[in-house]
Amino acid sequence: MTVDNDNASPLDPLASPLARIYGEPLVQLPHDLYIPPDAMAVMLDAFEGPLDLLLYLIRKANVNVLDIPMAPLTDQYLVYVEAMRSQNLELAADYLVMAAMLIEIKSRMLLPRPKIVEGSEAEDPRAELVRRLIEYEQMKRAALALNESPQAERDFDWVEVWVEKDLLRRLPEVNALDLRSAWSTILRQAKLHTHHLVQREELSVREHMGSILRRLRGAAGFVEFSDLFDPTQGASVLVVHFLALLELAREHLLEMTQVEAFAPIYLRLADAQNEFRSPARA
Amino acid sequence: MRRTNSDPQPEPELPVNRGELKRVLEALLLSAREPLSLADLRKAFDERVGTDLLRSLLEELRAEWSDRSLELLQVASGWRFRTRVEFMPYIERLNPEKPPRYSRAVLETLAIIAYRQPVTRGDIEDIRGVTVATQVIRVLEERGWVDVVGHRDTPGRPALLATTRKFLDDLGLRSLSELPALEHINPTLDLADAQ
Amino acid sequence: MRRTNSDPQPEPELPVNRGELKRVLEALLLSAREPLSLADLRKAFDERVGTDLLRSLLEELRAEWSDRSLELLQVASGWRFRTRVEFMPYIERLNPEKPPRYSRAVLETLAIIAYRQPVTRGDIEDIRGVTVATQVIRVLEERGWVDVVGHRDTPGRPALLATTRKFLDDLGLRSLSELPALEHINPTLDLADAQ
Repeated sequence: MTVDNDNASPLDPLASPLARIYGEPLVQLPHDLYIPPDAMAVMLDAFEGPLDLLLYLIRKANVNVLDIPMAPLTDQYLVYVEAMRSQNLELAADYLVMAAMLIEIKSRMLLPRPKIVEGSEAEDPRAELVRRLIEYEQMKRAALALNESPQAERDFDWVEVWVEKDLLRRLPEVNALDLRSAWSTILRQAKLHTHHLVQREELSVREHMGSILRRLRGAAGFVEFSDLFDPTQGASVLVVHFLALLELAREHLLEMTQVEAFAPIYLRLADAQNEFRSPARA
Repeated sequence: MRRTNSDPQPEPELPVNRGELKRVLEALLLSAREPLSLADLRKAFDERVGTDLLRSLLEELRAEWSDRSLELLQVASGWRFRTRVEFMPYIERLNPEKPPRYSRAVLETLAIIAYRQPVTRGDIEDIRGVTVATQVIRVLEERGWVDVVGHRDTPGRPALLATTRKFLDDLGLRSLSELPALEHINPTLDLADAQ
Repeated sequence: MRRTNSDPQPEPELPVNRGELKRVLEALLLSAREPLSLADLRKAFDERVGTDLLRSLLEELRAEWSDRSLELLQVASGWRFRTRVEFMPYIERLNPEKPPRYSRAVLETLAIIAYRQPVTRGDIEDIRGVTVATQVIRVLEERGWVDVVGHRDTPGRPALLATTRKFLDDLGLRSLSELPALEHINPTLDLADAQ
């Protein structure tokens, strides 16, 4: 059984010659029965199957598809099929099935019609063939129309302009819980014990430690103790702030000086001498 | 308005006037890999632009491009820019790859699937009167134009084929109802007419 | 003219004026997936347009697009359109990508600085038990989340690191006390233990 030939020539919407032989359009089949082997091969390719061949024959004879003269059509069809066979071309079984169908219809046409049942017509033996021919013709034309519609890639390109994602630098997102879980990982890894851990309150202290260091650094010299406190923030904040100062002192991060008892206390960064020019030299 | 890298999820200001909104729409549509639906576009504007406004802006944008190198097209899955047909010969010279051109077998099979869907391979063979090669259907499946949408409940449970959204998109259609109308077949198929 | 016989497209007329030529150039550049060199563009015009003319048309086209949604860029391998950066946030909303993640080293370092500040790099190394790459701290400094608040008065005078206000802002915290409490609570503040 042969199958559709995917390499067959595309539909030509302007003219549909039966075939092209050496570039020349073949619009009519030769009338004598001799068909050159090359031509027959091309012809077989040109038809999409028995229905296509039949449609061609019917058109050529310019007959009404609803009143097909079965005898001449069948004869002509068989001539072509025989010609294809004689050229040793691999003939699709579909062509032979159609031949059998045509012969059957032709013979039924010769038989007397059965008695007409009241109110209805006896079915024409050609009805099924006609239905198929019309449906195939319709789809064949639809294929032509589809092929004429503009198609992506063939008749137009979609537009997809370059978007440089790197222009928009994406930064990792971190949330507070990520930090806690990172901390837990550190603990597991280091097998640290519970007394290494920090409680919520300490964070306030540590935050104040940072802010005091920033403040002192910004001042680039001594700051008076009382200036570091903002009484409007309330007692608990003041206490935390004080704890932060003590902690900084304990860690030797700041230097406290008091000339005498009850004199003002001054603070500066422990590394201020190295870090900053002294005010005197400024 | 170069963005800095310090802000991971910037909240863009919503454009304030139609002109600016259209520029954003244009940027979105020109750089999209797929047609964009109204829902997609609303998402791009953080749901802060209504469908009616979008539709009227799209129509204005289409009109603005009507005499330019691209056309804004509404297809089955949304809106997309495409090059005008008359520029294809220039574009083709740059592409060594030939665009797909289909054989009659492929086109007739496609037409039957498009107009008679869902159909089995057997249905297609009945209409065409020939065996349909596996390759023919594969060509259409690989193009993404046809896929299996189910199985008919008959012996062998044959696959039911239908056309895809991409088929409509690639043919510039919004729905199957926009397919070329089927021709009425004149019973007298005279030769002059047919050729 | 080097067109092959099999080419089904008709020979396009060469556009006659600059305006038409620019529309063709625009169509070519908008539909190309890669930058197009002057040689590519000449090929698209079947070598019938000179390089100088192309160059001046491209400059005109660039100027025409200067206040629109795309920009025409000349890159190493040729010319291409690119979506302007200010439209990227809208495009991002259509295809949200998963944000990148910081490495474990960065996250752990940040956690140590956040919970134990102020700390030196040596403190961080002691707690993590591994060397801390300069790059890790630089990432956090560049993000503006960590800075040096002083130096410890020990040999080498190591920098003391602490988190910044921007860190709190970016994490949506009002103060460090809003960081999640650690599971185990120790009432005494004993930094020495941790080191």
